Order: sequence, then structure tokens, then C-alpha cells
Amino acid sequence: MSDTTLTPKRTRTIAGIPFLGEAILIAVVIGAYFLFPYNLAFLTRILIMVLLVLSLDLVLGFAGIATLGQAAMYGPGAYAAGLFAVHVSGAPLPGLVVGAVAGAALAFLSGLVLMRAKGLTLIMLTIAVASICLEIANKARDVTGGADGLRGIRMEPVAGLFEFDFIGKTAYWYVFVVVFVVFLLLKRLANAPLGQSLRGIHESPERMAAIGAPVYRRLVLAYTLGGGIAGIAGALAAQVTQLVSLEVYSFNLSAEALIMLILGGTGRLYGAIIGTVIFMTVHHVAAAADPFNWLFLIGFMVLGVVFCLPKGLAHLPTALTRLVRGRA
Amino acid sequence: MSLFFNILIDGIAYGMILFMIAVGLSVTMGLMRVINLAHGGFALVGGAVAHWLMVAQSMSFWVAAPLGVAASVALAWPLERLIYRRIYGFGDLQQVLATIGLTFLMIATVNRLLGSTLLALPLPELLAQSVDLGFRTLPLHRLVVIGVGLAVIAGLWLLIDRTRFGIRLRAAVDNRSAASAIGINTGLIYSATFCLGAGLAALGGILGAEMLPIEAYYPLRYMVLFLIVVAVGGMGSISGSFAAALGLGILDTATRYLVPDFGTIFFYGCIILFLALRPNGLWGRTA
Amino acid sequence: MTSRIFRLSAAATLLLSTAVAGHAETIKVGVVAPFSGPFALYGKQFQEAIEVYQAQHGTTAGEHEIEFIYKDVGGPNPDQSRALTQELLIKDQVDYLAGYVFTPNALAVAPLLDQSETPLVIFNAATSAINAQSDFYLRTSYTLWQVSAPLAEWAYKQGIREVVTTVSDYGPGIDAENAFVAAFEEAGGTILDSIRMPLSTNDFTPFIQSIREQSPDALFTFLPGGPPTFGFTKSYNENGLRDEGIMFLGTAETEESNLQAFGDPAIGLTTAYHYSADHDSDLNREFIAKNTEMHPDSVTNWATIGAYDGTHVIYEMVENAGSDGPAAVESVLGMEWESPRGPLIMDPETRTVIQNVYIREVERDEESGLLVNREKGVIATVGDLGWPE
Amino acid sequence: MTRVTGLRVRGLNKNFGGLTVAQDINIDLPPGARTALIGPNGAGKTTFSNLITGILTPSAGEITLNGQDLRALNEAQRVKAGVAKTFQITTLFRDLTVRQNLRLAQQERDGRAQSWFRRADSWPEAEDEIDAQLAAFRLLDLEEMRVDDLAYGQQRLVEMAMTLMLKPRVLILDEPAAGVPSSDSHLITDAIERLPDDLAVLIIEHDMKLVFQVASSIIVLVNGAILTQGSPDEIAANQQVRDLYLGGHHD
Repeated sequence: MSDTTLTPKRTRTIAGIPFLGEAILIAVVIGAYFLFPYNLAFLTRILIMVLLVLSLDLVLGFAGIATLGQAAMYGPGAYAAGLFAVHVSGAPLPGLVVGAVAGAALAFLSGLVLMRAKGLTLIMLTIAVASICLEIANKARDVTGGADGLRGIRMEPVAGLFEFDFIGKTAYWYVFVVVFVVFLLLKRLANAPLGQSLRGIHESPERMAAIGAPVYRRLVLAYTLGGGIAGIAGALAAQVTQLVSLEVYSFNLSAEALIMLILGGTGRLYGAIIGTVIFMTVHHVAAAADPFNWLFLIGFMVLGVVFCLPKGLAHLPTALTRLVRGRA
Repeated sequence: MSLFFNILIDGIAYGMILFMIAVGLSVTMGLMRVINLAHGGFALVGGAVAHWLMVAQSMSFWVAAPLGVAASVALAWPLERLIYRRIYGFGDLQQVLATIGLTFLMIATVNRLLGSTLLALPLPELLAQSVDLGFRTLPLHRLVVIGVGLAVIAGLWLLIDRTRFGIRLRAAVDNRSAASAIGINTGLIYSATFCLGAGLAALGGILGAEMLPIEAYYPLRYMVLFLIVVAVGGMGSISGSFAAALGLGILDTATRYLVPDFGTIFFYGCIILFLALRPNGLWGRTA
Repeated sequence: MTSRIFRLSAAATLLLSTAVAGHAETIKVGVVAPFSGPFALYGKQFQEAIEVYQAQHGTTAGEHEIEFIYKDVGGPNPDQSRALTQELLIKDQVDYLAGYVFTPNALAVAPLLDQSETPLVIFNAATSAINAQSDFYLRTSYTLWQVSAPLAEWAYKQGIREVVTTVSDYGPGIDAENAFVAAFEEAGGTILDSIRMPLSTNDFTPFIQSIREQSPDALFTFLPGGPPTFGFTKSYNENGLRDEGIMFLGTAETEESNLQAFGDPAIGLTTAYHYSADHDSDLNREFIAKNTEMHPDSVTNWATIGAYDGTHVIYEMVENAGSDGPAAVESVLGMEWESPRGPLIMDPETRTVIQNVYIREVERDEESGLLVNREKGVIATVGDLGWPE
Repeated sequence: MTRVTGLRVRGLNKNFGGLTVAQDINIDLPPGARTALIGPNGAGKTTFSNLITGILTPSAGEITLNGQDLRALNEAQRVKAGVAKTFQITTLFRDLTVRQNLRLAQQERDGRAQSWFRRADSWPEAEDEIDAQLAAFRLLDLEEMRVDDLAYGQQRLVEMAMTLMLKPRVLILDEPAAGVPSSDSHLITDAIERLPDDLAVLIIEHDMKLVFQVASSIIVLVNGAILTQGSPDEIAANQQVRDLYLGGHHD
């Protein structure tokens, strides 16, 4: 949880070096670009998923809102950006804004009802909302293309300068820049009063109310922000794939995002990134090696992490340090 | 009028299956406070074993079905002792992750051994017959499902209300530390309850296979459905699960009869409305 | 060896194309299909069919060695489909693509095909509109119109006048409904009601009861495979529709991989489809024998034959044009050949095979004791009737 | 007409179904008041506290603070209006440090809790204020400790310090000494004695020693109604109270 713990009067750093985390992140992304030049499409998918999991981290990890329906916000982002590209303009950046607004709008409206509930009830409500969205998209076949998918998305160059290319270089860098900007903003938010107060609500809603915080309104705010970010993730997916299918609302997507987040560690932005990268990479490699049995591997991996590193993979360095110190 | 009876009888039969599978989930969630996403896996294991016994070993339904239930219980016991014991102490999210991991392993195992196609449980001649109700015919097995469902709720009521086990179980649900403080062996209660839940899930899985056919991905396919029953019924409440399962069965059936085109939207809309108004379910304990 | 990467970037920057045809080279074929998850059977069937074809015809076409690379897409997931296809084209430098079970997965790669000029042979996805999105799509499965419309015409000829259609409420179901309704009304029949059943339906009795109350001559249905089909056919039987003379008309519902699970209640179900494993020809018996010999657990079905014939088309293209995509597609348009399912023509216009549609009825085979789709009639050489004009 | 200052409660009633838990309660808490609310278990002390803070809605009666009607306000709005409380069982942000706990209250008070870009600790005056408050409660050495790692008595102090960050006009202390080992109870009494002079304090307490030490007036609540009220001496002398409630303590 220490990412969101403020150490006062000094910028929090890894190993005392300012911005080391960000530097490693950029180095990894550049390294991956040169090491796996033929896998850019897959790497781009990981980045988009990272964004969705980050949005889930804001909602679940920071504010403690239990949800299995994050796809309910990812979907409107994807459809809104897709429809915007088909009917209005193929410019990517305005499309992102449209996606963010759509995701945030759905989160706000559903949040007005959802944020009054908690626990299992809340989880079931989030699933129900996503299910209804899925059915509406399926029903509105004339608009969304239904199960066949929304097609006809043609993208213009990013900011009028960078054409989407066949190999996916532009898509990779475009998605990375968007994800990185959102990541930096979330990092600011985590250490800002709002992030701290969300964490307070997560730890003790009673105490937050007793110090005068409008808990319900702030939960709706957090959910809406998370929805906006999930909407951006959906919009990116729509722009990169140039097709939107009903799967953007699927329970699977919500559930996998949740697994990735818990795997990496909730409440820590790096946890969301690590969990997503590891889960998707293991999935990719295992599915390529033995698709029929890869579920065994994922099952054991998940159990291994939960029993050995209950706070998530991002906790591994701390756990190792403790182990070494314990031995010494 | 016949429409009304149609909805009622189809809805009750459907609801009974939901009840049998979900009641164990509700009780374990209420008692052990564990979010057990692997619950449907016990229905799968029971159904898969029964399928294998019938198809590969040519056993009759009447032998294979109880053995399937027994297999599920036999798996539940060591799982509870070795794995779930440790999961109880986890936070909610870790519980979700751990039990989903178990679900994956159960699916992968069945997939590995029996493949991913439907695992049929051919009904014996006796149950495959149709019964004439006057206004329509009904397959006998649905009446049997309704009968078994009633027997299960009656049996559970006797067990909970009239036996020492039941008294201890209720004490443990109400206050687990107090229960162990007065010398109740809560560990044993947990194991027994967990196995009972797993056995009921297998029973529901096998009897309900005509409607919710057994296949490797069964636990994931129907997970949300079972959880909805628990949420609507209220965690830990047997009568709540019963009422919720029947209510949802009837609601689902009614939407299919009356508004087939918007059935899903209507169904989930009702769930949202209900849970928004009664966040703790029908007779749920306050969280 | 031609570097496809180089070709691609060359094409993109409008430099000269360096495609070299004629030299012996290894031709790679990327197969995108689900090999994991609930739909894993498709991938398995595809791979088995390809192996059978290679066992029968060798691994070379013309002077080229052919190599298949399999990628697991998991399920309906256009993002993953597109990413995998990109990886196949760029990293593995495949010359042909194949597989594609779900319509969105196939549609998502259309721009890639045009840019890289790579032919893609669809083994399954059955929405007519796919092939209109790129000239590089070829299809050896079928389209929903192709089987649903002939069924409607046949039904009318059998004296069926009133039908209730009841399909799962999603793209393919609605396509099938549209095709059936259009053809049946065209023939002069009456559609009493068109019911769309939510995909999340578990108990189908309510729909079956509604049909029963309208007492049509027949019902037409389309459902996704697996549990929904199982539940629907169970309900059809249990509620006595057969006894009341309401005929069951379907398409893929009685496909072979899940057919035995239905048991006796399936007997008598009527379907129109382009392939039955029970098809009476030496070629088919040989094909199935080889498949069973190589994969004892495998059940031959339409996915197997789609992939088998698709592999044939790829072999022909390789032999004719090597790795030159546009020439390869051109070379097989209008091609005629005899498949285990019957005679096939690659329609030059729709790029979907023109094939026989068979009317079948489920029977229990006396010899093997297994349920089979016995062919009762044939509607010869049907093209893709759903092709957008 | 004189302006009413402080908290004023008139005719407060609360029923749960047929059960009356608060009956015709009238209380005045002017600035500087040090009033203790005592009574046997189940007398309705915590219910009364919840009615004032807005967790429960009264069935009838008036609650005003400096003339402002509180009834229409929810819990958070009442905190803004100047009513704050500590919980019977310490309720804090256990995974956060002492300083962060105080800062959360402060940022709510100052209305910057929704600010999302600037670091929470980048308001220098605000940090100075927290320093001062920590010093006042002798918590400066512990400021970087997680609250969960503190002794219970210290957590009590943190809760009081945090609540005071809200600059309330009325402070309700719900059994401030409950659970604190007697060796540490002087910490609590000291802290209460050092509370600002113009603050109205209502102490709900069982510990009679503490009550007589800090309270200048005492209200005795029985079965949801006020039995009597008066100075500590009057209450100590009241035979009714002695019989009913204090007997055990004075023997």
C-alpha cells in the first residue's frame, strides 16, 4: 500500500532516487520496442489492459469499491469512440475525449445507485449493470453492429502527424503516451488530498463521515473518474483494432482485470502494471505452448501468488528483503 | 390462466435447481465469510463423475448419481481441510483470487480428462416420461426436481432446527468466537457444512443437468447466476436462498413468457431495483 | 526467401515490390482459432483436419513446402484476433491466413489483408458480409443464408405453410431468421411469429410453450452450439411438440460433436446443412477413416470439413501462385473440386463455396448404434444467398 | 431577544417501532461547557450522541447550534456546522500515519479534499498547524508511525487530536477512557483538561473518577429520559442517583 502513503516533506522515491519508477517504466517500454519489434500489437494490447486495470485500481484499490463490472465503462468508451470515428471524425484524440466522457457518464449514472451498496450486493449490482449494457449493445444492432461488431472505423493520423502503420509502431507509441499520461495523473492524484481521502474512505467510511466528508458523493466522484479512464482504455482498443465487438462488455473482461489487479497488488499503481504484464505474458506464452492446458498454469500461478504473496506481486521485493533479513 | 400456471410450474422447477446449487454457497458465505467462486465447481465435479460412471462404466443413473454426489463431497473434505482453512483468514479480494484459481484448476482437470463437449447424463426411462397435467404435459423429471427440492429444504430445516449439529451451526453463524468459546468445535462444523454444501451443489448439478447441462466451463458459465441467488436471498439464510431461488426462477420464466425480446434487460433491471432497495437481501444479516 | 517485413514496409512507402514468385520456398500459413476456453474444440478440429489433409496429400504443394502455425485467440475477441494476425504477418511472415471462427474476429483483420495482400481462408465464420470487406477473404464453410433459405423453400414444398421462427437474439441468429423468413414468405408461406430468445436463456420451456400455443406446422430455430442447443432441443421434445406435429427445422443444431449427448430425444430432428459426417460417398468415408485413425477421440463435424477443404484451397493457391497473394486468390476463383461433403465451386463473386445443402434427419445408425444426420434430400449447388448486392 | 449560543436540544424524542429510546430530552451546551452524560447501560447515551451527530434522525424535537437548525443537515454537514465526536471504540485510519490522520480531517475542514493535483502535504501553513496540534497532544515523536502500531491510549489521543482539527464548537467524547489501561488514563484526563476554553464538550462516560475530575455539570440519563442534572456535588448528593446508579461506585 505504500505507493499511496505520503511521506511528508519529501517526494516519495524508489531507493531514494527521484522518478526512478517512471524511468524504469519508460526504459522497459523502449526496451520492449526493440526486443520484440514483431510483437508490437500484443504489447499494445498489454498497454491498453494496463490502463483498464489502472482504472480499476482507482475504483477498487484506492476507494475500496468492490466491482466485477469495470467492463460496463470500458464498453461505452469503445462504442462511443468507434461511432465517433465512423460518423463524425477519424481524429484519434477527440475520439479519446468522447470515449472518456461516455465511460464517465455511465459510471456517474450507475454510480448514483451503486455507491449506496457495498460488499456482495455491490459486486452483483456492478455485474448486473454490465449485463444490461451488453444486452442493449446487442439489441441496438443497427447502431452497434451487434454480435458481428461495429466496423468501418478508419483512423486519421494521430494529431494529424503520425499515420497508423501496418506494424503498429504508431499505435504502440500513441497508446503508451496516453497510458503514461494517465499514469502520471493518477500518481499525482494518489498523493493529493483527493487520493488520500479516497484511501480514508476505503479504510473507514464511518470515520470519514465523522470528519465531515461527503462519503457517498466522493465515491460517486471516484467511480466516475475510474469510468472515464476505463472509457479511454475502451476508446484506445476501438481505435487500434478498428472494430468494436460485444466482448467489450463481457464479464470475462471485468473478471480478468480484477485478477490482474489482485495479482499485482491493489492500491498500488505499479501493482496494476506488474499484475497486468505478468498475467498477459504468462497467458500469451502458455497459450502458445499448450493452449489446451494453459488454464492449469494460470490456476497454479494465481493460487501460488495468493498463498505466498497475499499483497500481490508488487510486494515481492519487500517480501524478499524481509526473508533475507530474517535469515541474516 | 394456463399462462399463469405455465409460468408458475416452469419457474418453480427452474428455481428448485438454483436453490439446491446455491444454498450451500449461501451458508458457507454466511458461516465462513468466504466468497467461494469455486462453488459451481462442486456441481461440475459431481456431474462429471456421474457422467463418466454412466457412459464409460455403463452404470445406471440411480447408482451413478449418488456416487457423483459422494465424489463431490470426497473432494470437498480435503479441500476444506487443506486449502479453505487458510482462505478463511484472507481478505475479500484474496478470497476471490484463491477461489477463482481453484475454479480454473477444476475446469482444467475436467477439460483434460473428459474434453470440452457436453457431458450428458442420460435420464432413466422412468424420469424421461411425460406427465399430463391437463392443460399441458410436463416431463416427470421436473416434478422429481421439485420434489427433491422440497425434500432438501425440509431436510435442512430439520437439520438446522432439530439437531445438535443445527444448534451449533446456528451458534457459529451468529457469533463464531463466542461459539468456540463455549466449546463448540467450529472446525468440525465448518468442514461438515462445507461438505454438505458441496454435496447439495453436486445433487443440484446432476438433477439440473437437463436445464444447465454439465460441461467443463460450467462453474464460470453459471457463477453469476448462483451469486445472484445468494445476494438476493441474503448471505447465510437458507429460507432466504429458497425464496430467492424460487422468486428468480419465476421471474426469469415470466420474462421469457411475457417479454421475450427484452428478457435479459428486464431480469437484470429487477435485480438492480431489488438490491438497491434491499441491499442485504430478503432476510440477510446486516454486513 | 522473401522478407515479408521488407515487402510490407516497401509497399507502405510506395517503393517497388520485391515479391519473388517461382522459387521454391517454405510457405507459412497462420491459423487463428480458439484452442483454449469453451470454444477450444474448433481449434482442435481445425488442426486435426489440416493434419489429415497433410497425411493424405503430403506437406508440399507444387515445389513449396507448407508449414502451419497455430495461434490461440481464446474466443470472440477482435482485439486479440487482430494482434495475433499482425504477429503472424510481421513476426512469422506467413503468406496465408486461415481459421477464424467468429465473425468479429474475421472482420477485425480486413484492413490487414488489404495492406499485406494476404489471402485468408475462413474455416467457419458464417456472416455473409465478411467477404465484402476485403477481396482477400475466401470461405470454405458456409453462410447462414446459404443453409437457412433453402431449408425454407424445401419446407414449403413439403407442405409446410405456417412457421414460427425462434432464434437466439444475436447477429447470427438474426441473420438466420431474416434468411428463413424472406425465403419462406417468398415461397408463399406464413410466418406466425418471430421470437428472439435472449442468449442468457437456460430454460427454454417458455418459448417452446409459446410456439405450441400457436400450433404452427413447423418451427425454425438457430442457436449457438453447446448448452443452449442442448436445452432447446430437450425442451422441444419434453413438451410434446413432435407429438402435436410441429416439425423441428434447424441448421447446425445437430452437429456431430455434441449429438450423442442429446440421446434418443434428438431422433427425428430435421436440419439443412452443408455437411453430414454420414454423407454417403467413398471420399467422405476415406476422410473420416483417416481422421479416426489419426485422432481416435475426434468426432468429424462441419468444422473439420471446413478446415479440410480450406486446406485444399490453400494448397491449390500455393501451387498456382506461391506467395503472391493477389495471384493466388485469382487462381482459385471458379475452381471446382470434389470434397468429402460433395461437389464444390469457389464462387468468383462472393468467394464463398457454392455447395450442396442437404436436408437431414437424426437417426440412430443400426450398425454403430450412434446418432447420425441421415441425408434425406439435397438442394444442389447453392451459393451465398446473403451476399450484399 | 437574546441570541442563543451553543448547542440547544428541546423535546428530543426517538422511537424504534414501539420502543422509545429518547424521551423529551432538553439539554443546553453553551461554549465552554464541560458536561458529562452518565447513566446505566442501555440508558440511551450513544443513541443521544447519534441523534446529535446525525447518524440517527429524531422522531420529534429540536436541535440547534448557535441558532442554526441542525435537523435538516446530514452527518457530514453537521460536522461542517461544528459538531464533532470521537467514537466509543477508537475509529481511525489504521493503515495511515498519525500525521496523515490529522491531515485528512484538516483537509475536509478546509474544503480542499477534492483537490487532486497538488500534493496533500504541500500547504505549508496547514502542515505547521498539524505540527502545532501534534505538539499540543505530545504526539510529535509518533507522527510517522502507523496508527495501528500505537498503544490504545495513544490512539485515543490521536482521535481527539484529529477531531479537534475540525475546529468544532461542540465536541462529543463517547467514553474517551474506555479500553485505556488505568496507567494511561491520565493522558486522557490531561488532554480533556487542555481542550480549548470556548469549546462545548459533552462527555459520555462510565468512569466516575474521570467524570468528577473533568465535568462541571452532569446529566443522568435513564431509560432514554433525563432523570436529573446538576453540578457534580449535587449529583453526588442526589439520593435517587446514588440508589440507581452510583451506589456501587461509592461503596
